[in-house]
Amino acid sequence: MTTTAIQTPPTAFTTLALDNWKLAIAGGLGVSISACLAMPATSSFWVVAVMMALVAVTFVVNAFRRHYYGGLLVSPAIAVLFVMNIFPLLWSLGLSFFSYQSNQQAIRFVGLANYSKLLTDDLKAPELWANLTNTAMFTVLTVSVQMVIGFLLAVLFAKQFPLRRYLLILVLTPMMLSVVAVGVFFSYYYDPTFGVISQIIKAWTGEQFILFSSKAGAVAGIVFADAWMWSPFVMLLVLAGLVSVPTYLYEAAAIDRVGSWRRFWTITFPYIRGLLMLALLFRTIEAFKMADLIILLTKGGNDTMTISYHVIRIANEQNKTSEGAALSYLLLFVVIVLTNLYLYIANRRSQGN
Amino acid sequence: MATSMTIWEKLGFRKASRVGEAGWGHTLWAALVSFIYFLPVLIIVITSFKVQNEALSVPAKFFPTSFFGLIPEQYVFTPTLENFTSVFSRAFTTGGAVENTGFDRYFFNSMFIAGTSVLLALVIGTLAAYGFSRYPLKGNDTYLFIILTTRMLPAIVVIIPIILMFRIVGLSGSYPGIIFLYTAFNLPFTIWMMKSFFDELSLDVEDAARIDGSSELRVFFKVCLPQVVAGLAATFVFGLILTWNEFLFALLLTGSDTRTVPVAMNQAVAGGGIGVLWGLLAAIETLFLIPVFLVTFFLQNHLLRGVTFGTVKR
Amino acid sequence: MSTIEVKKITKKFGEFVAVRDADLSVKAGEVVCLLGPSGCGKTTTLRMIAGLERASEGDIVIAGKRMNELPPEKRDIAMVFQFYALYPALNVGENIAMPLHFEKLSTEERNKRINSVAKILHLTEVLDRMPGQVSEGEKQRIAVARAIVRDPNCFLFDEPLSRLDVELRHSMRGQIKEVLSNLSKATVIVTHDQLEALTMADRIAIMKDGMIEQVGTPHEVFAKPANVFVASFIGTPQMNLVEADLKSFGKGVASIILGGSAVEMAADPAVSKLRPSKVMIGIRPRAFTVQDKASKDTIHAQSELIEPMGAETLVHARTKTGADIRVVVPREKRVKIGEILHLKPDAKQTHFFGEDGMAVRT
Amino acid sequence: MKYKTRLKSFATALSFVSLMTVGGAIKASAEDVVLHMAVPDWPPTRIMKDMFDREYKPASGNKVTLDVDFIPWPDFYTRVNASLTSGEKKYNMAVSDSQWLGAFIEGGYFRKINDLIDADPDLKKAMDGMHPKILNAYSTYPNSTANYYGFPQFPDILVSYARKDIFCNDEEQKNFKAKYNKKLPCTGEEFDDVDWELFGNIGEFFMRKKGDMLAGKPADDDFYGVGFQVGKGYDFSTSSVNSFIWQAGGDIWDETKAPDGHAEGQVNSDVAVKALDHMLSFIKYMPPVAKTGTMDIFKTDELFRAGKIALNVDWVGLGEASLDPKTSQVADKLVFGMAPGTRGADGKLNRTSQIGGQPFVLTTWNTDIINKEAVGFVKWWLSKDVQTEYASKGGQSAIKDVYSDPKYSTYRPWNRTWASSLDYQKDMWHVPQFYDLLTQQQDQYDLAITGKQDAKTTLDNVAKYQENLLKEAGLIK
Repeated sequence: MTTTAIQTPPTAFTTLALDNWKLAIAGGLGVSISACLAMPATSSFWVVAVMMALVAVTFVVNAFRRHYYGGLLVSPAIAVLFVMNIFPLLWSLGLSFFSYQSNQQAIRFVGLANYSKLLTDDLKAPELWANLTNTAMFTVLTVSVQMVIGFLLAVLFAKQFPLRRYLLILVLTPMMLSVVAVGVFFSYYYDPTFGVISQIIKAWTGEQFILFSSKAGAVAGIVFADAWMWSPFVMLLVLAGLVSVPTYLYEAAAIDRVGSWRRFWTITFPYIRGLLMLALLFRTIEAFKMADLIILLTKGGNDTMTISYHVIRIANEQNKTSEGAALSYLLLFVVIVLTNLYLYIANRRSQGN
Repeated sequence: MATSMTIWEKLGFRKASRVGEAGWGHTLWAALVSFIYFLPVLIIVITSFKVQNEALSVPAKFFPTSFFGLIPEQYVFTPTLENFTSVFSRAFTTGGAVENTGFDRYFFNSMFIAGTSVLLALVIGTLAAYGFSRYPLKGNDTYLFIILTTRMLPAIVVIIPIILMFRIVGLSGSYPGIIFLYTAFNLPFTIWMMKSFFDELSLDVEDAARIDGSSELRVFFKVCLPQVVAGLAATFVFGLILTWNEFLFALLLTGSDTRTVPVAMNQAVAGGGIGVLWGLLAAIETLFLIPVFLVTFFLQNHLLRGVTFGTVKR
Repeated sequence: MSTIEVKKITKKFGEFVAVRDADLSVKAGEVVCLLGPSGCGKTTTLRMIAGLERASEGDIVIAGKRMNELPPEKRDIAMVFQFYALYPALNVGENIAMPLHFEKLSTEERNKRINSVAKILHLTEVLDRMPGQVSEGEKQRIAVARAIVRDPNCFLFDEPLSRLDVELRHSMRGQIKEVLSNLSKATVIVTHDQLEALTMADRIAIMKDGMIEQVGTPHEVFAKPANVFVASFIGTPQMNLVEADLKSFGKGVASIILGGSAVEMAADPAVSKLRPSKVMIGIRPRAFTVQDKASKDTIHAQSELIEPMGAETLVHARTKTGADIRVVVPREKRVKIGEILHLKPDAKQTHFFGEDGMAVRT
Repeated sequence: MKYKTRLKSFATALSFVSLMTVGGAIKASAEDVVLHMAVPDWPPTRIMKDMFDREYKPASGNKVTLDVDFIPWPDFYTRVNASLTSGEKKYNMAVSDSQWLGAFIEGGYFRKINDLIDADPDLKKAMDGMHPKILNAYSTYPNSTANYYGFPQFPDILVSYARKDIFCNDEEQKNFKAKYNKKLPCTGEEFDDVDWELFGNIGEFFMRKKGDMLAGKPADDDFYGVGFQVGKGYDFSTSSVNSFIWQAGGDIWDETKAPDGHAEGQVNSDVAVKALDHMLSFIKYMPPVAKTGTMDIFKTDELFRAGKIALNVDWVGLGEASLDPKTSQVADKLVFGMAPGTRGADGKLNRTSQIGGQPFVLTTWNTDIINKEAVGFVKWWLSKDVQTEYASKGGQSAIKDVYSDPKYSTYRPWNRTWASSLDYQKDMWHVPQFYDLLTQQQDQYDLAITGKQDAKTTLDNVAKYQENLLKEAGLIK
């Protein structure tokens, strides 16, 4: 694919032209900084916004004049993402270097103190590590359960059979539910007195069954609910892989009398490997953020506190905005490292084959 | 000589007629598994027809009728539609007047906000994905990775800056605000998904169209887009499912007029001086499930094809 | 003993009948081609023999055993698929090895078998490559290698050469025939290419609309087509099939009116049963001799189009009634457009078909 | 040319900005005043809104509308907190849990109302007519000083909910007497006199398995003796633990003694440890969900309404549902008493108890006209007639004139206990760090309640954390 860029001579830095983005950046930056220093926050915000708009306009005009279609196509998305995601992210990154509580007016620059406190404070660091361990445990458990259940469901639905369409939508339903409803109703299913599960077990064994009386039980309950909700997502991806395997390969395998185990590894698996990895990536990212189900089911009781719930507590309930921001960036760092590791492994694997 | 068919085979309980195809026997298995998997949802739906007192009965009541005495009385409840009418209008205090609960509005809000933002993300994201796929920038992968990264942070981190920003711009509690936010929320997934679809398309067709004198716009709309319809549908469904139930942003950034159902749903979790209003909560969830359920059902074929197309052949 | 017997099998897909009452038997060491236009049910028949489809009615007997209900795994057959169906994640050697795992051979034994077929099919060089990295012809040979690496009850080929170019196809035809002749197994080859069928098969079964129209040796189906369809399907250029009025028949000679010309020609005594009636006369384009002047056994036609075919020339001529007749004449014979031709058909290569389309022959 | 284009775009952007600013600055006209109020969505606020719409006639002659944002309880704090701290300035009034006062006053969001009270004799009279314990808990910051901030919206106390049909059963009465040599309470007055010892006896006595005889009939399901809040969420277990500690003579960290009062030594004193142990000893008589740390005020209420508990201690604010046969299976079998207390050497009961309910406050960004109308609304709200009507519809009042009227106790069965209970109400901290203190304490109590940690360790951990935190905040020297 070649870009049909038209060779227009670059605009000189000092020219006042609508496509001179370099000047726009320089000017915009200068104006913004002076505005931030001189004006109150509400007004300077607008000045910064106008300057950013100006820079965006020069970029677009520049791209348009020189036929950089790529830039033109990507720019709306970048703009939306920048305003709604990246800008707030940078804002909270900035906040993480200050001592700031959102319910107090005082703000003070403290550098890396928030980070070092989180990592070394003898009250906070152990809590952080405990929460990280729990998060890792939940992530590993729920993602592997989701992969297994999602995979098995996909295998069940990979064949063509009567009523498949109608049964498949039943299995897809859980991920369409609201987390609130799922959390509340699962707490009902797990309830030792009213809950269906406890009632059945009690009728069976005669023993009172209290799922959330131990950490193992609480973790199992949370993982079960989460995996129940999101296995259909994995299933959908795996199923897509399974149905993409050409039928003739299975036919050839049948003719060649290939055993089912070998058939899976040599024919089916290569087709779903990419999708499994994709499902793994998406679900791991989501599992790392798991908080709402835990809030609804155990409130972090029985040592089920996760890092994400911890952030919510700090940043939202306790209004320690800076500390929350610092913690989130530590979390983001972990996730990015894991993701890169994942991408590295995935790439190496695909190159290996 | 005709092969003799057993009565079972005639009923459809036969062996697969070809490899990869299964008969009613398999359906039976799948039905069993699907039923078990669907059971928690089914209980929610059943609960939506129960009055508060029966919702938590021990033993649990599962059946709306006794099926002519087949089911013991203790497992049978008296179905009522009261919860469904209560979703839209009910008395908030004992003996108080029946008032509109605003849920008609909340349902509209949910559909409007989710629908608009997913479509918007689809438009912007598809353009961007096409750009990333056809006119790779310097450091393309880095951009894509940064875009993905925006989905990794807990939402709570960006919420305070966003609230501040919305306050200054005056978007707080308005439709455009939450719609733009959801658009941004859906963009990373949309871009990643759509890019992989565009990557799959054969460039020959596009080049042929260019040689025939089609403009870049025409190539995009007439050649590329029709080939990724399944992908658009799949992305739409995924985006819709994720946006439909979003809670935190909706809680903090919608006003009383723009509130969505997931937020308003908590009315039934601890409302009216009572804990969970089981029947009401179930009724809200049941009603709330219907639109996204139908959309998914009707786009189901696209969903599978879309996902396959976009990601497998890579 | 390697034989295949197909007894009155029928395949229905819902209301649609893909194969109807097909009968076929293949002896050990015999190669039978299922030939027919696309959609005629030949592949379905083959898949039923393989067990990939279940026959709706009828029996399939392989190696003397009725196998209707058995899945492909239990039938012990080898098959070469139209698109080769090579396992994309395995290299060539592993692909060829796949059928051997069932036999639980030792590694050396397995390698020995693979190497020997690889040698036969000239694949030794590419054993370590992935299927995506080999040529189309090699893919085809790999598919064949995978089939012959074991010792099955029978061989099934589904359009084995359809994806190859003309030259490769020609050389592969020979190779496959040679390989098959050494194996002495019952073999069924599905093809839509009559040349392939004529060269490779011991017998040919010609199918149309789910029915087997004729089974016979290549010579039989060419020289004695059972009906109008077989007659028109086999042979290039296509046989001329012209409607005619049978006036009378006596002493082995039929008088007919063909394309406006009254013609008398020797005919099979069975023709006597027909008269007088409308008949279809089938004459191969090469069975004409061009006479200088009209006589009672020539057809009057005017040449319209001339296609040189190298050694011969194909002439399209039109009779008085407008029927198109293809005539192949030697290269030396110069024919001009618009020239009136007096065509004398060779009675031995002239076929009479009744109104039901069946050949009239004793 | 290009310069002009650029100028033009700049001007367009500027005009857009000014347009937005003007749009945001449109104010309510003098005649039309809208009071924006954030409230939790439940009957006490719904009744208030309903009464306002039907009855309120502003003395000023302005047209006053009360725009109430009913926010579901589970998200109420999150929503209000986000709105206030982001500077959204959306609400003119807000219902606030009493313990939030400090956090939002220090943040500069809640308005001090001393000037308004001083300027308005009617308002002053209304404030003076309030029960001092309520006023202290709902309005003062720093606690117990003469700095006022809030007005009661719905004051709430703990009462005992009991099953008359079971307690008054002759068989059960006889058996209980035989076992403990005590009278099993049956009437409301008898329940008023229940101390924790008797409470424990009741708990033990009414633990029944499915099929055991209960009040002359075989129980259709397992049945449990007692219930009160011991959940991990929000302030549930803290509310219970606080009452036990206070009644035992101990105390939580006392903000009124800052900066000299310490957490170490106070929070984990032997008295406090014993009090916590005492509370924990009742868990075995509760439904099994108590052992999971999720038995909050709603769960114990739900279990009681489903007829699984003999005696439950819960907020008055949740009472309506248990009286309504639609939501309660025990609606016609109820008797209410004061929450249990600890019997002192003199035989009298110490009932010091965690106060519930919420005040509402004014915000700092209100204009004068808004403030004026808000005060008008408050005066109307705190007037005797309105409070009486409110109480008759299921609300509660902290105004002496209202609750001392003999008719008051006829409005709801638990109102009989109201006036005498008010004297014992006490509140937890109001300091800005309350949420920090609370979450850590709830975590620790949860460990004790679910049996993973003993009382001593629990309170030691709490004390250490609080000492550290409060020192950092400068509240402890």
